[in-house]
Amino acid sequence: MIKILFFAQLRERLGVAELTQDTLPDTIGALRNELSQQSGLWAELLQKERCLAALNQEIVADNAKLNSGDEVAFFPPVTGG
Amino acid sequence: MIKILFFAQLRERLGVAELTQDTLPDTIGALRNELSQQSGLWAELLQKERCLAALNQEIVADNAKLNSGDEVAFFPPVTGG
Amino acid sequence: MHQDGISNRNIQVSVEAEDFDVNQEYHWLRENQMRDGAIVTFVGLVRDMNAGEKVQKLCLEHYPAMAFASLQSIAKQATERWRLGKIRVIHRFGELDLGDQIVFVGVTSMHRGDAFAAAEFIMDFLKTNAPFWKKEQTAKGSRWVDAKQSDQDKTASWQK
Amino acid sequence: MHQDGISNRNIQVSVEAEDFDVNQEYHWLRENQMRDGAIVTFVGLVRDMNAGEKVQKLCLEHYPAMAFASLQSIAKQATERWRLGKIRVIHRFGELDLGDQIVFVGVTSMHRGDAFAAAEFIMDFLKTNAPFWKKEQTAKGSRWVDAKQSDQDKTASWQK
Repeated sequence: MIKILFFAQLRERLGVAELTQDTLPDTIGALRNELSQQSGLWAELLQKERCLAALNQEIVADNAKLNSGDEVAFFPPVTGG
Repeated sequence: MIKILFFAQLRERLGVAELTQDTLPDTIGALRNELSQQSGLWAELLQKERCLAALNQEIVADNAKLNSGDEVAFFPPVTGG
Repeated sequence: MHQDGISNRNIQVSVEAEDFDVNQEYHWLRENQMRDGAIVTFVGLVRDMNAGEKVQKLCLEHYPAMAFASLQSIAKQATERWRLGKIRVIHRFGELDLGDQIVFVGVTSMHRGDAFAAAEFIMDFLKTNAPFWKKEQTAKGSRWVDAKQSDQDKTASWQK
Repeated sequence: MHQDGISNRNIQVSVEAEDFDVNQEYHWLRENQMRDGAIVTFVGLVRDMNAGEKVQKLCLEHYPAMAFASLQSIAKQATERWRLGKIRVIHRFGELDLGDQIVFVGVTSMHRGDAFAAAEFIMDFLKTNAPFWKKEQTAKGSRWVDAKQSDQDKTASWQK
């Protein structure tokens, strides 16, 4: 099982802040592809160019491996400070 | 007439903080040479390499021209901040 | 790269809704240390204009579990590059008004160059790596702030 | 080079024996302006060690007529290089104890990079151009502090 979080524009436009899923894709990239198949909107918002991914609270590249119990987050480029 | 000020090590080792003189050398460099003739100590302390000169409160090079009424200051490299 | 023996007690990070008091933070940076002659602080405030629009309010969303860890990690990276004494990082979240304080970074060092570099490094990495997102309220409604390429470039320039 | 319309009211320079209050200076930098989102401050303190000797006290001599003009001129040069809002520079003179505040530089700007650069520029030029001289008291007696080549190099690096 993995937990998936969404923030900012992603959270608002997808209408979901958090979801859990039982299937376990190999990598962040595989998870991104899987989620993108839900609709054109998901595909658009999860594009690698405009959507960062964090694995267990650390920004990672798409080849990062997933394990059961992981917390994944998708979000747009950050704008704090 | 010009006013000449000395600061920090120069003031302490020369034993003089301020003097006025009526003769008017052409330039800061000429004044430096003139003063240096007073003694070996003056010559040592006024060496261009270790003694900055300010003319009317602005650091200048030795070719700066002197005029009557000017305030000249000689001091070691600054160490504030 | 400088490996410093800076203790965890000397790196303080906070992620909070409440406002902070610069005076109190400055006193913490100054107290109980006689070694560091240089203290650099940065404060970021809510500006009245952004991208040509008058801003009325700001809402800062964050990823709580990651925000603290991310700021802590950035501060630690700074201690690996420069010899620092104390580091203080505060980032607020939630609703903010015009002129409100958003972020504080304070760094002490024996050398002013190190203190300046470390404070700017922390801000630059915070801007591109810490999970905070600004939503501005303007007369035309609210909008998410766009990330700036110039911020990406600044972070990249430290990696040269 | 940026030619800025910064008014004289927004450049405040002081040369004084009295201690300063960082909180008060920070509030002046922050008040009556909504444009500048970045405030960088630097404070220099009397350190306990210098050139391998334990320092007990410091005496700062200065050239009164020139010190103020010199700091004012350095601040003005900063406004010609970066777009700044407010600048505050304070330099103390006279007898100082261990840990005492010596110098304050505060700068506001719309952009953090400009605020950091301007504050560091002002400190670097102050270090090599403002007429102040430190005399340290140590267990072995008192001695004038030597100027550092690294400070000369820093100032020179801005002129590239």
